[in-house]
Amino acid sequence: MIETHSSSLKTDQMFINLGPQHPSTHGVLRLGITLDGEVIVKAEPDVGYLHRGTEKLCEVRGYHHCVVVTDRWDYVSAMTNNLVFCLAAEKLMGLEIPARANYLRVAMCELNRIASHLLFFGTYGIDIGAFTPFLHAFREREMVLDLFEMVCGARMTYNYIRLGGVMADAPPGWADKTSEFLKYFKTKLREYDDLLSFNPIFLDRTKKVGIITAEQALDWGLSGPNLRGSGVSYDVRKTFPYSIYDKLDFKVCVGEAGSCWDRYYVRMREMAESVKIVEQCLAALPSGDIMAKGVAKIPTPLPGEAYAHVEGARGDLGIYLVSDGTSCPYRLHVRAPSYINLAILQEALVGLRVADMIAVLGSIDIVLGEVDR
Amino acid sequence: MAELATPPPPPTPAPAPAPKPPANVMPPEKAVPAGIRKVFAKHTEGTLLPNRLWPTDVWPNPWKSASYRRGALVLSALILAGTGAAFFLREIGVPLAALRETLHRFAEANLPQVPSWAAEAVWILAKALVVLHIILFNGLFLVWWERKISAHMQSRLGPIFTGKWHGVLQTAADGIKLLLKEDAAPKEKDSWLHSLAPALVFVPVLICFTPVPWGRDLEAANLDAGVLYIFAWAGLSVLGIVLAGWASANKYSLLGGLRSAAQFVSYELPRSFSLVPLIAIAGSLSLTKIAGYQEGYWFGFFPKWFLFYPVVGQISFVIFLIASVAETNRTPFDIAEAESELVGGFHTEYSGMKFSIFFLTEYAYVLLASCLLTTFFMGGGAAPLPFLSVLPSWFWFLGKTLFFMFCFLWFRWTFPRFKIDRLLDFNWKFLLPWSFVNIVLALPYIYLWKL
Amino acid sequence: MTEISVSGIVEIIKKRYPSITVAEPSLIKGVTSFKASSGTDYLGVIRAFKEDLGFEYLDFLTAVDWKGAVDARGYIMDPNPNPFLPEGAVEQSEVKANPNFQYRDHFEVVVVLSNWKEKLKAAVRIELTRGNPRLPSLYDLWKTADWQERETFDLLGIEFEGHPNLKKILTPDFIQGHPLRKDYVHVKDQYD
Amino acid sequence: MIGYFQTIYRGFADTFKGLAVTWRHLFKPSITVNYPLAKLKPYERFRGALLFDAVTCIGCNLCVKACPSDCIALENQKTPEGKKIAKVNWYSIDFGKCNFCRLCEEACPTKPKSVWHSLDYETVFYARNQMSRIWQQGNPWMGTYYDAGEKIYKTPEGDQIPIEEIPSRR
Repeated sequence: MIETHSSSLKTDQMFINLGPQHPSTHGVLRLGITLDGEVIVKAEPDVGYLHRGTEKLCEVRGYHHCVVVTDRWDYVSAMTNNLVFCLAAEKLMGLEIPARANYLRVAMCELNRIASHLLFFGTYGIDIGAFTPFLHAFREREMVLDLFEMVCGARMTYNYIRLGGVMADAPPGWADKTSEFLKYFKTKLREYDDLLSFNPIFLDRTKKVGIITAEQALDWGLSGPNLRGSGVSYDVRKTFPYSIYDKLDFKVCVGEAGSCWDRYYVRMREMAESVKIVEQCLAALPSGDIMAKGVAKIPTPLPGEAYAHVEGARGDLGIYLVSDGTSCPYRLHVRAPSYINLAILQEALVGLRVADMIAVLGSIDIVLGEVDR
Repeated sequence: MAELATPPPPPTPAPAPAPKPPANVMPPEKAVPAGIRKVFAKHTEGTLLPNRLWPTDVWPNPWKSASYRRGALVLSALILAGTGAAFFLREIGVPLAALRETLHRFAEANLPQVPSWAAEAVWILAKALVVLHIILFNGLFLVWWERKISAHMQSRLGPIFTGKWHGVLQTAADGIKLLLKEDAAPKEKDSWLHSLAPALVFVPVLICFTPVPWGRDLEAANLDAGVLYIFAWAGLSVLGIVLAGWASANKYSLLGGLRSAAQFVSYELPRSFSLVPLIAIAGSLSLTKIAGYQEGYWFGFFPKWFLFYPVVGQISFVIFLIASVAETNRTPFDIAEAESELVGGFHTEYSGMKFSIFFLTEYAYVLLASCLLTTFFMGGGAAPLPFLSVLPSWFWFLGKTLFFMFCFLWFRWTFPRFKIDRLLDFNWKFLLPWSFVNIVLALPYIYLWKL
Repeated sequence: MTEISVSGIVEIIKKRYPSITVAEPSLIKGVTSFKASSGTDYLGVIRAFKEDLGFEYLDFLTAVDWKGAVDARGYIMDPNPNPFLPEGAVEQSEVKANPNFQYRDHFEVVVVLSNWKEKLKAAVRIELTRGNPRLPSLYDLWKTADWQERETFDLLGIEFEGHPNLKKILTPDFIQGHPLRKDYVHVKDQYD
Repeated sequence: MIGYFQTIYRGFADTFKGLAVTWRHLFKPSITVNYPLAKLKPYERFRGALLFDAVTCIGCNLCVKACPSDCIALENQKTPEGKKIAKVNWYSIDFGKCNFCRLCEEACPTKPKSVWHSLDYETVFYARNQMSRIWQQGNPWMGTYYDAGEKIYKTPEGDQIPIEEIPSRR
């Protein structure tokens, strides 16, 4: 905490807008920053620029149509949105998912987590000033998007995981193309560590900056890599396992000090864990059909409520689904991790310098589609 | 938006049903309306690539792809042609001196009414023009080279279309564009100072190039106080930067200007102190003497460059290199214009030709810093191995300068950016004390062992 | 702390707050839900969960409007319909209510807490009348409630007493009314 | 004291490791393709612009119900006395609202599908009302759009190369 020794010199505070259009706000977010000289005194994030009212939109759509809307929340890892909505709806309808569909779902979500963390790694490098990691990260991300295009035909809004299973089976060449990517990606992860993670200037910019203690993180309800960066080892895949995560073994990566670097490095190690998970999925991929029997064209579940949550790339993504027996969900609430993680900026930015603000905002890794829904 | 004229309901089906096209075949003609201006007239038929080449397919052995082999071939041809031309051109210094003699005799012989110093004035003017053109062409080449180097480091292609081969004319095209661009600047700017600032930044760099020894006796002027002269003039462009920041009446550029002034001044100190051991050992401030001092070889093959002096050479080389990168305002020290909240730094409000002058100055400083690095630490013009001195000295000077320019580009595309306070800490608490220690370490070289 | 299991929690809460009723067929599958009847009970139970029973993580806080089928006038009409459709053909599909589901003219605030050590989840629910839905804020228990309550206020219009700055967060300023209410009717603003 | 020199050494060592990474990539061939000259071919299941075949379509309205954003509209042909027959008079998709989710293709009962995703990722629209395309009997698979100015139906312009000619019709 840098105290500004306000001597007799009359200095008034300057209010600047880190406006909706800004290279490092990762989307339409306005930060109202009050500055006293170089030090931030008050930060007021203003969201809602991308609010499309998807929760009200889902109240007039059938369950199959809602899956298409879920792609538009966290558009960087859309597979996880599909998965969490389908888990909630299947819990409501009591559907049984065939084993092969489960393995395909987990493989897709982990590949999507790698693609999402690669985008974080690239844009965080640009926030701190290094341009090359961005292009290296996007070269690998293109390979993951190619894998998705092979399976479901889309590169961003997949609509692949459906109620009761998955849209289509993996084409024949897909499995070894994925293992080829995974083998190549392991060498690249070590290369990223050389290029950016342990670069002295990068360490100097992120090591002791934006410290968030464990109590602060719990108090603000952080989740995902932001929470694990502060030393709290909470991973939904381990604490409340869903789908087939209890059959897979992987490590939960935890940081120590809760600084920007710890949050960054937790995500880099998580990518290595995801590679291990996808390898296990490919090895144990059972044969069999990919869609549960008896999924109605227009499903009308019994009245009731269900809450399902998964470990998304940005944190603990949950769907609270209420059904009143009609063919459309009665109420759908999305527990958006980016929306909840973003609130801590009000406290985390106070006392920092202007240059650190960009580093802290980048390390929280928010996606505005999920913040505003 | 054009008022949407609601179309009439679609016509009822044509009475005679259209001939049934076979189910699976597209109708042959595909009406490609001429309305769309063909952007690339020659390349309408884009070739379809087989499904996506992944790095895992292309990189294991890149020699398979024809374009990679062609690129390597062209590159080696260029290098061989360069050395061949250098081999035949021999030392340019000698014929130039002869040319100067003939000029003098011609002036005395048949231009008696012209005063005696006129020939010398013409000769100096010619030298000045040559040095000016070296800087301008270097600007052209370096911008293109940086874009190609950064592209290939990031596994992409860089400019391809403008020039015949690999976008060679890209910088010329950018220059013409910047010439024709309108100079949009805020109304409240101090217009006179606003246009003076780019000149105040660019002119010192031109003047700094006089003592640079391009090869054996190829320097524009053999000044005895060359080093002092360069640092004196280089210090002036700080004025231009601060002036640019203040004159554009924009809060952010003022902040950017002051920040780069602080960085510029504070990195001037370690830059000059790291040269003190070299000057003491070489015994003179003139760049030609410093370069001359480093001719000759230890044990017959090891060049006597200042870089290879066991401890002192490496320390002062590293300090001088880091300080030069900071002087040129380039990553990892480019807090002046690239900091996210300073938007464009001191040249935010400049566009068109004024902006390109700032741009050119940055690349001129890169060239100046590389020339200084070659002269001080790599004995500009001295061949690395005895038998290699068959190639002329300006060729070696050019090669070493290109290597150092490559290092500047290399740093830019690898390192992230410093923060302003850490940047100044790094200078005052690390570089400067180490340059003092370096001077003390150099004492034995100066007095005891005359290497 | 005593070994906490689902039945363990129910006794402790029953003993301390008799007015709390446990919804027998737990409404949210796999999450035992406790129905509070008054604001103070609601705050007391959640504080008990946090301090005594080790539920130190607030998953989410939201509200449900149980009024009936959603009103079709709440949706914006399609600004540029398909020009080939005859006039007035595009009608917002009417959502019918489920006849044998007893809707009630109430809001219901749902708070889900989780205890990681025991891998337990608990939901606390409270019914609020439509007249003036007021509820004490959870801000001093968890700071994350700040934005979640602002969102619930913005979209459903539930007042949270003791909230530091309870104002709109997601919807633009010129939107009147609370969009997620079932009887929300969209007022034509300048952007339609 | 030793720690001080260790940090200096570590700093320089990591710097050189970073430089080595960029140096290695300098000599690797580039991955990108300069777009208008060489275009990437999408994979077989790619969901590009929608094509429609008026001949095989039986006008069953299944795709109209399956579309999440109601952007498909069609009108059945009628016999002279007004009874609907299993032929389509005109069929229109509003690409302004289509989100390429492939639900209509999955709902289509005909074999081979009469509405399907092509591999064309270069769909170009020059005005908002041109975004809805209409198919009538005898139109090409890409359909036509109604040009309000000249009051005629025109085939869509655009400098695309005919990817849609690679039939991905299943």
